[in-house]
Amino acid sequence: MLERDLNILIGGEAGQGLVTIGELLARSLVRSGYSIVVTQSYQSRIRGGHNTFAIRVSPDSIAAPRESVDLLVALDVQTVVLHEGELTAHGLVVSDTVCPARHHPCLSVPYRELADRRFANIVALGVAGVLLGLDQELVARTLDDLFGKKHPEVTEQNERVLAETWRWCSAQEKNFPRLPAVSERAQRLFMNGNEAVALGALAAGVKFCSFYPMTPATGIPLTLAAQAKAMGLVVEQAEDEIAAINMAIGASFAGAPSMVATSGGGFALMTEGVSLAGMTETPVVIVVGQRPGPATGLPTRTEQGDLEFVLHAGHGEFPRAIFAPGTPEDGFRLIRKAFDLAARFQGPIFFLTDQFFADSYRAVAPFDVEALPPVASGIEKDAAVLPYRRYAITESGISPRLLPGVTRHLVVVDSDEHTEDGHITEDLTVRKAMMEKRLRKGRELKAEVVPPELAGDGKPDLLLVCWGSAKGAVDEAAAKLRAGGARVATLHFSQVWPLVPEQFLPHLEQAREVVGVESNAFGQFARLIRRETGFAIQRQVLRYDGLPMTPEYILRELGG
Amino acid sequence: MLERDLNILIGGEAGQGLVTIGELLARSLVRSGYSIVVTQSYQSRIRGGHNTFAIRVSPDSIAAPRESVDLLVALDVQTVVLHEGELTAHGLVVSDTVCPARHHPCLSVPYRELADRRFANIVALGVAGVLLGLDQELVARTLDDLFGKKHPEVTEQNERVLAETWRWCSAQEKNFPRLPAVSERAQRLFMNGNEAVALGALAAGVKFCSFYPMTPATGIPLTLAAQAKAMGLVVEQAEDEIAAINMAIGASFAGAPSMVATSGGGFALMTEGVSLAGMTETPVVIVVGQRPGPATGLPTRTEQGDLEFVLHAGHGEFPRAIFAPGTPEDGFRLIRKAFDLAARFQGPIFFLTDQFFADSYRAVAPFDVEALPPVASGIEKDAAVLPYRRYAITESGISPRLLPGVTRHLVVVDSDEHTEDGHITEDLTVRKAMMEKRLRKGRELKAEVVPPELAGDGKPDLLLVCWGSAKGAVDEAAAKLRAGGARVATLHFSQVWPLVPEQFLPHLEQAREVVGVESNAFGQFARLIRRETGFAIQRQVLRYDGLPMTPEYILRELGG
Amino acid sequence: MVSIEDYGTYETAWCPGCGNHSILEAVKRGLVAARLEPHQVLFVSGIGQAAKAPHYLNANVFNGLHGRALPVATGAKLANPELTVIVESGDGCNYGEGGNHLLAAIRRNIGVTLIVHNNQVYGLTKGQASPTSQEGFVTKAQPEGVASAPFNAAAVAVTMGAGFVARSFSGMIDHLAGILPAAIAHPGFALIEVLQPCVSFNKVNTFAWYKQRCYQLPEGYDPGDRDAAMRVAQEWGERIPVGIIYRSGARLPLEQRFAALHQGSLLEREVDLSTLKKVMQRFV
Amino acid sequence: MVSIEDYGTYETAWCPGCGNHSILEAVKRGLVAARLEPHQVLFVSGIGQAAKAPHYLNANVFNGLHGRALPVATGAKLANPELTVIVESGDGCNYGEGGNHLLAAIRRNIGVTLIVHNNQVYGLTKGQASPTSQEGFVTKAQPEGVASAPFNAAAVAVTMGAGFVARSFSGMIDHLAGILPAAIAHPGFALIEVLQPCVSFNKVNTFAWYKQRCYQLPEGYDPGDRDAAMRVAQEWGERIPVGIIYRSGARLPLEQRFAALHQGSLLEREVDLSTLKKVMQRFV
Ligand SMILES: Cc1ncc(C[n+]2csc(CCOP(=O)(O)OP(=O)(O)O)c2C)c(N)n1
Ligand SMILES: Cc1ncc(C[n+]2csc(CCOP(=O)(O)OP(=O)(O)O)c2C)c(N)n1
Ligand code: SF4
Ligand code: SF4
Ligand SMILES: [Mg+2]
Ligand SMILES: [Mg+2]
Repeated sequence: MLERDLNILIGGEAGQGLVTIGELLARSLVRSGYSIVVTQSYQSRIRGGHNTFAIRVSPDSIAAPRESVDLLVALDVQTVVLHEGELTAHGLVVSDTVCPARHHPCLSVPYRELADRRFANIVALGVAGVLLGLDQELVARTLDDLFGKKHPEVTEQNERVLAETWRWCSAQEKNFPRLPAVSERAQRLFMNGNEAVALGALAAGVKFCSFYPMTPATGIPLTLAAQAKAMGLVVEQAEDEIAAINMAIGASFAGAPSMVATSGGGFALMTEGVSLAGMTETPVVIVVGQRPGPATGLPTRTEQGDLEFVLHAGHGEFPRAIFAPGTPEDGFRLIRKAFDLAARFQGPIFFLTDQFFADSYRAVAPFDVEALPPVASGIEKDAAVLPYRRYAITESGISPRLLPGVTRHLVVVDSDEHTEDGHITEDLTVRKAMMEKRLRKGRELKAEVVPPELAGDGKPDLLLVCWGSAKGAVDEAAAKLRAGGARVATLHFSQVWPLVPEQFLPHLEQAREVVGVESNAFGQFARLIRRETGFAIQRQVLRYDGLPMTPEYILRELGG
Repeated sequence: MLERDLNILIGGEAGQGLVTIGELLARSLVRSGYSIVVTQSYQSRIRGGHNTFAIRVSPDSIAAPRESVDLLVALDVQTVVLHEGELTAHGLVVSDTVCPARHHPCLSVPYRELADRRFANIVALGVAGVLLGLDQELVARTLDDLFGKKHPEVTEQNERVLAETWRWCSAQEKNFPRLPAVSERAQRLFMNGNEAVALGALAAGVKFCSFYPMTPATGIPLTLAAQAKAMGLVVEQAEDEIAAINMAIGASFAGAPSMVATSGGGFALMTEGVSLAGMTETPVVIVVGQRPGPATGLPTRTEQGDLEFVLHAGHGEFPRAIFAPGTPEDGFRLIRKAFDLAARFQGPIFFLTDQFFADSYRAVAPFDVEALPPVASGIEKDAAVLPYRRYAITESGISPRLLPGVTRHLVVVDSDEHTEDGHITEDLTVRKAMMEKRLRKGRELKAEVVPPELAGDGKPDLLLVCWGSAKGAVDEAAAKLRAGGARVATLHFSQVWPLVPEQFLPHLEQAREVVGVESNAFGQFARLIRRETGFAIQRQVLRYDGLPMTPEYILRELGG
Repeated sequence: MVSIEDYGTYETAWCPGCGNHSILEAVKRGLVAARLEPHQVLFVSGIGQAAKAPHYLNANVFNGLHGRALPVATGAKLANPELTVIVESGDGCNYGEGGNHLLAAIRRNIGVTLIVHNNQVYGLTKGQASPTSQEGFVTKAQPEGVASAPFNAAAVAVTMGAGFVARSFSGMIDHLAGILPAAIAHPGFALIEVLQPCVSFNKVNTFAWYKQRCYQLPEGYDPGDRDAAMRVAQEWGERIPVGIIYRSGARLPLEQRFAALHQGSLLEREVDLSTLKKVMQRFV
Repeated sequence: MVSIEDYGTYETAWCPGCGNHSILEAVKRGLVAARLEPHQVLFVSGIGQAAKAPHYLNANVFNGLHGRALPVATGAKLANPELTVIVESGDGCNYGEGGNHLLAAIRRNIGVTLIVHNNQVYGLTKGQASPTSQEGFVTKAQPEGVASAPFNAAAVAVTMGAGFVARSFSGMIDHLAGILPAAIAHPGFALIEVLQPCVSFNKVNTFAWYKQRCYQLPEGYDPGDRDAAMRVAQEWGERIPVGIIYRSGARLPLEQRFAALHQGSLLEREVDLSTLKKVMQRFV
C-alpha cells in the first residue's frame, strides 16, 4: 500500500449485484470513519457486459480516484483478465475457486460452500470486510439497515452468511495490508453527487421537479421522488425534455421553486425553454449531468464536454450563471445557491455535473440543517407600486415578482418582447429598454460569483487550472508534485460563469506556467478564460475517453 | 438629394398591399439598371399595424439601407405622422388628398378619382414611377409580368389605371429631384437574400428540404417548393423542427443533398439533431435566419444574436463551419460552398443570416450557371477497401461514404460511439480514436476557410470589423469617413467559423483602433476573436433594437 | 359579481372578419358565466394568431413558446391547483409543434381547459398547411396540395379517454360561451376545439363553409355514451357536429394524485427541517 | 434466395429471458419470408433496449436519437423510395419522446414499417414508467404509482386512419414473422406493436401475463372493417387481441405524392442547368 490508502475494485457483469456489494462495503467504510472515493464504471445495458465499482479508501481525507488497484474483487473471470494489470505489487485478487490471475496472489472463495447462490453478494462483502479489517458487527448492521426493511424474510440468512464468511475468511492466511486506523470516527454521510444535489435542492425548498429519464442525471429526480411525499413536493416524469423544462417554468411561474435534471441530448431539447426562462424572467434550476457526446455517445461514461453548449444555450441574449461542483459538499451547498440566485435574479441557473460526479460516493460531513443560510423566495407579498407591472424597469434590472392568483393583481408574462406590464409589444424603444433591463441583472449576478479556490503556492512554477469534478484529481496531482519538491498550485472553479477576472487573473499571471486540466477535447474552459481575460493557457491536459480525470493521468500527461 | 441616391419609404398597414407596390417599384428600378437596397419592416400580424417597405436606389452600386427618406409614399395617415421626421430637407410626401404633413411638401393623389379602390396600389406605383423618372412602358411590363398570368382578368384595367396615373402625375407640378441616369443598363436579377440562398441551393443540387415555418427563414423553403417539381426535389413541411432536422439527416444519409431553414427558436429544437449529424457524420446544411430573441422576441425584426449559440449548438464536440453572407451574391455563392463542405466533410454546415438579409431585395448580377464551380457529392461508387467500413479511420478524418441500398455493402451508422463499421461500442480506446478522427476533419475544414475581406487602408487609423449582413452599412460608413479624410478600413467576415488568425490578426494589429460592429448586445463576434487570438476589440458599435445596421447608426455611435 | 367589463376591451392585432374576435368574446362571456374573477384565471398560450388571445382580456397570462402551452399549464396547475388554468392556442400550436403534449395532457388528465382555435391553417406565419388542413389544400408551402390526412383531435381525444371533449364554432358565440363553464368545471382535462375561419389564408374553410356544416348535437344526445361519441367525433364533412361530444368523470385529475398536493398548493411552504433531518439520516 | 443466415448472428447486450431476443428472431424470419436481401433493407432506430435490435442483424442501419427514428426513416424513404425502411424502437421512444412523430407518420402515410417493442417500461434507463405502463404501476420514479392513462397506439392509429395496424407478442415468433412481410408489402405506413416482457424492470406484465391474455384474432375477422377494428383495438385487459387489426389501402403513400419522385429516387441526379436558367429568369 502506497501512502495511506487502498483501492478496491469490484468487477463483474451487470446484474451480478456488484453495485450492491460496492455500496454496502463503501457505506461500511464510511461508517467506520474512512474517507472514500467511489468510481462507477458501467455499460449501457442491464445485464452482462463488464462493470466495475471502485472504492478508494483512506483514513485521511481523499477526493480523487486512483487507477492502480490493491484489492480486486472479481465476480467473474473477465474481471481478473481485464484488471489484473492494474494491481499494485502487493495486490490481491479475490475470486471464485478457479482463479485465472497470473502474477498476483489469489484468495479463492468457496462461494458455493459458504452460501446459496443468491447470497454470493454477501459472501463477497464479508470477504472484503475481513480483508479491510472492518468490524463485523458494523457491516452486519449496515446490511440490515439497507435490506432489513425491504426484505425482512432474508435478514436472518444474510446475517448467517455474513457470519459464516467472516469466520472462514478470518481463518485464511492472507497477505494483505490492513487499512490504517482512523484517528477520530466522526459521523459522515454516505452519498454520491446526485444525492447531494437532490438533498441540497430539498434543503433549498424545491417544490417541483419535472424530468425525462437520462443517465447520469436520473438519480436526482429519483432521490427527490423518494422524498416527495415526506417533503411535500411534486416530481413528475414528462413526455419529453421539452415538456420537462416548460412544466418547470410553468410551476415556477405559479410559485413553486422548480428544477429539471438531464444530460446533453435532453438538454439540447431544453434550449428553447432556457431562452423562454430568460425572456419571461422565470426562475428555474437546470442540472446538466454531462456524459461523452456527440449525440448518444457513451451514455454511461463521463466527460466535461458541454460547458460551451450550456453557456450559450438558447437563442438571444440574457444573463445566466453556471455552477460546477467539485465535490458532493459543493453540490449540496451550490445547488442551494443556484435556487437562491434563480429566485433573486429571475432566470435560468445552471448546474453542470458529470457522470463521475453523479455516481461517485463519498463520505460527507453532515450538513447542519439549522444553520444553512436562507434561500430567497424572490416573491413579493403585494404590489408596492400601482398598477402592478411584472417587468417594471428598475436599476438592478430585477422587477418585483408576484404570483398569479395570489393577489388581485394580474401577472402577465410573455415570450415576445413585452412592455412593463407584460404585454406583447413591437415598440423598438421598449425593446431596447427591456434588453438593457434584463442584461443589467447579469451585472448584479457578477457580484455574487463564487470565487475560484486557489490552493498551494501563491507564486507557483506550475498552476493547474480546473473546474467541476476534476478538482480531486487535480489537487492530488498537485500534492504529489509538491511532495516531489515542485512549487505547484491549483485553481478550481466551482462557478464557471460569470467569470470575474479580478478573482483569478493575478493568479494566472503570477504562475510561471499554467496548465488547464479538463475532460474534453477542445479545452473549453481554457478558451473561455482567454475570451474573458485574453490570457492564453498554453498547455493543457485533456481527456475525452470517457474515464474520469485521475491524479495519475494528469501526472502522466505532464510527463511527471 | 445627397450624393447620388434616393430613399423611398412606402408605409401603411399590413394588408394594404405595400409590399406589392414596393416589389413592383423596386423591380422596375432594377430593370431600369439601378442598384437598390430594400429594407422591410413589418409586424407580427397579417392586417393593420404599421409596416414599411423602404427602397434605397442609386445608379451607383449601393449595399446599405439609409435612414433618412426622400420620398414618403404614405398609404395611411399614420405613416406621415410616424415618418415625416425622417424626411430630408427636400423630401416629398405622397399621400391621399388629406395630407397631415407639417413641414414638407405633399403630393396629394386623388386616388378615388384616378381609379377604383382595388387599384389604389397601381396608382401609388404610377406616382412613384413618374417621380423617379422611370419609363412608363417598363413599369407597365413589370406589372404585367407579375400579375398578367395570375390575374389576366385585370391586366387591362391595370394598364389603364397606370396610364391614367402617369398622365395625371406627369402633369403635376412637383419639386422632386430625378434619379441620375444609369450609365450602362446591364441585366440584373431582382431578389432578396432568402431567394438568393434558395437559388444557390438549387444550383448546388439540393434535393431535400424539410422545414417548419418560421420567420424570417420560411422564404427559403417556399422558394424551393415553388421549384420543387421543375427542379426535381422534395420539400416537406415537418410536424416540428426536431422532425425537420432528423428528416433532413435521414434523407441525406440515404443520398439526397439536404437542408433545413429555421430561426433561433426552431434552431434550439434542432440542436440535438445537430449533434446527431456531427456524430453520424451526415452532411446537412442548416440555415438559421436570425431575429431578435430571447424566446419569441421580435419575430419580424433583425438581429445577429445567435452566433455563439449556433457555434456551440449540440452536445459534445465535433467540427463545423459557419457562413454569414453579407450580400445576396454571397448567399448564392456560399450556400453552394456550404453544400460542398457538408458533402466533403460529412457533417453539419451552418448558414447564419438574419431578417434584414432575408427580406432585403437587391439588384444582383446574373449568375453564370454554366461556369459555377462543381459541388462535391462526397459519395463513393463502391467500397475501395473490404470489408466496407462507414467510419474507417483515415488521416484526414474523412471516411469513404456509400449509400444504403445502392451497393451490396451495408451502411451502418450510429449515434452512439461506434466502431469503424458503425456498430455501437463501449471500447474506450476506440472512443478516443473516433473522437480524434472526427476532430481531424476540423483541421481540414480550416484549410477551406473563406478569408475575411479587407477593404480600404492597409494600416488604418480605424478598422471596422463586422460579419454577415452588416457589411453594406459598415462599408458605407467607412467610405463616408474616408471621404472626410480619415484613414479607415473594413474587415468583413462572411465565414465566422473556423477562424484562421493568420488571415486577419495582422490587420487587427496594424490598425490604430479597431471597432467591432455587430447587431447584438454581447459583442459576440468580438468575444470570439479574443478567444481565438487574444486580441481584444476595445470599442464596439452594437445594436439590439431590432433594426438593421445602417451607416448613419455607425457614424452616430462612433461620434462621427 | 363579475361582469364582462371586468375582462376589459383591448385593441387586437387580428384581421377584420377573423373568427378569433368572436372566440375572444365567447371566452369572456364564458368566464363571466363561470363566475370567475380575472385574478383567479391563468391563461397559458403558445405562439400564433390564436395564441395572442390572452393578451386581449384581463387575466393572469403566460404567453409562452409555440407548441408548448400545455406543459407550462400543467406545471402551473400542479404548483397551484386552485388556479383555473386555460390554454388557448391554434391548431398548429397544439396539434403540430405541440402534438406530443396533447397526448400527454390527455393521458395525465391534468385539470386544464384547452381551447384550440382551429382555422385549419398556420395564420401567423402566412398560410402554410396545419395538421388540420384538408387533403389537397394548396398553399405556397404545399403547391402540390396537402398530402397528409387531417388530424381529428376530438376523435383522438375520445379514443384516448379524455373526460371532456367538445367542439364549437366561432360563428356560434353563445354555444361556445355555454360550453366553457362546463369545461372549466370538469375535473380533469377538457378539450374544446373551436372551428374558426381565417379570412386571410384559408379561402376554403370559410365562415360560410363552417356555417353550412356545423350542426348542434341533438337534445337527446348522451355525451356519456363512448361509442356514440366515437362516431360523432369522426363525423367531418358535409356535416360537422358541435357541442359536448364526450364527457366522463371516471378518472381522477392529475393534481389530485400527488400526496404533496393533498395539503393544498405548493406555494409558500417552508422547508420542513425536521423531516429533512430524517431524510438525511438515511444517508448515514 | 435469401436465407436466415444472411441476416447473421450477433451477441446482444440484452438480458437473458428478455422478449427482445424473440422479436429479433421473428424479424429475421419475416425478412426472409419477404425475400428481402440485407442490403435492400434500412433499419432505423432510436435509443433504448429495443432500439439496439438493428445492430444485431445484417442490414443497413441508422441508429439515431431517442424518439427520433420516424423522421429519419421518413427522410430516407423520401430520398430513396426503393429502400425497404423499417423502424424498430421501444414504447418510450415512439410514444413518449417521439409521440409527435408517430402522429405525423400516420398522417403522412409514409411507406415505413414501424415495429414497436412494447415492454410497458423504460428498460435501458432502468425501469421508469413508459407511456404504456399501466395505471398504478410503481417504479422508483413513480413511487406513488403511475397516474397517467396508458397509451393505446393501435386504437389511436385506427382512429387516425392508419392503413395497417397490427399487434403481436414476442412469445409468438411465428405470428410476428408472419405479419412482417404483409406490413412491409403494405403501401404506406404500417404499425406493428409487439408486446414484450422486460424481465428486469417490469414484474407486472411478465411473459406469463401476456401469454395468458394474448389471443389471435379469429379466422373470420375482417381487418377491413373499421368499426370492428376500433373495438378490437380498444380491447386491453383480461384479453388482448393480436393479429392484423386494421388494413386499408385507401390512401396513397407519401412517397408517391411528390412530382419529383415520379421519376424515381432523388439519388445521383445532376442539376438540370437549363431548368435552373429558366428559374433564374423569373428573377429578372
Ligand atoms: C419553435 C417555433 N417554430 C415556429 C415558430 C413560428 N410560428 C409562429 S406561429 C406559427 C403557426 C401558427 O399556427 P397556429 O398555431 O395554427 O395559429 P394561428 O396563427 O393559425 O392562429 C408558427 C409556425 C415559432 N414561433 N416557434
Ligand atoms: C433525448 C434523450 N432523452 C433521454 C434519453 C435516455 N433514454 C435512453 S433509452 C430511454 C428509454 C427507453 O425506453 P423504451 O423506448 O421503452 O425502450 P426500452 O429500453 O424499454 O426497450 C431513455 C429515456 C436519451 N437517450 N435521449
Ligand atoms: S391571418 Fe387568419 S387567423 Fe390570423 S388574424 Fe388574420 S384571419 Fe385571423
Ligand atoms: S432491461 Fe428489460 S428490455 Fe432491457 S434487455 Fe433487460 S429485459 Fe430486455
Ligand atoms: Mg391555425
Ligand atoms: Mg420500453
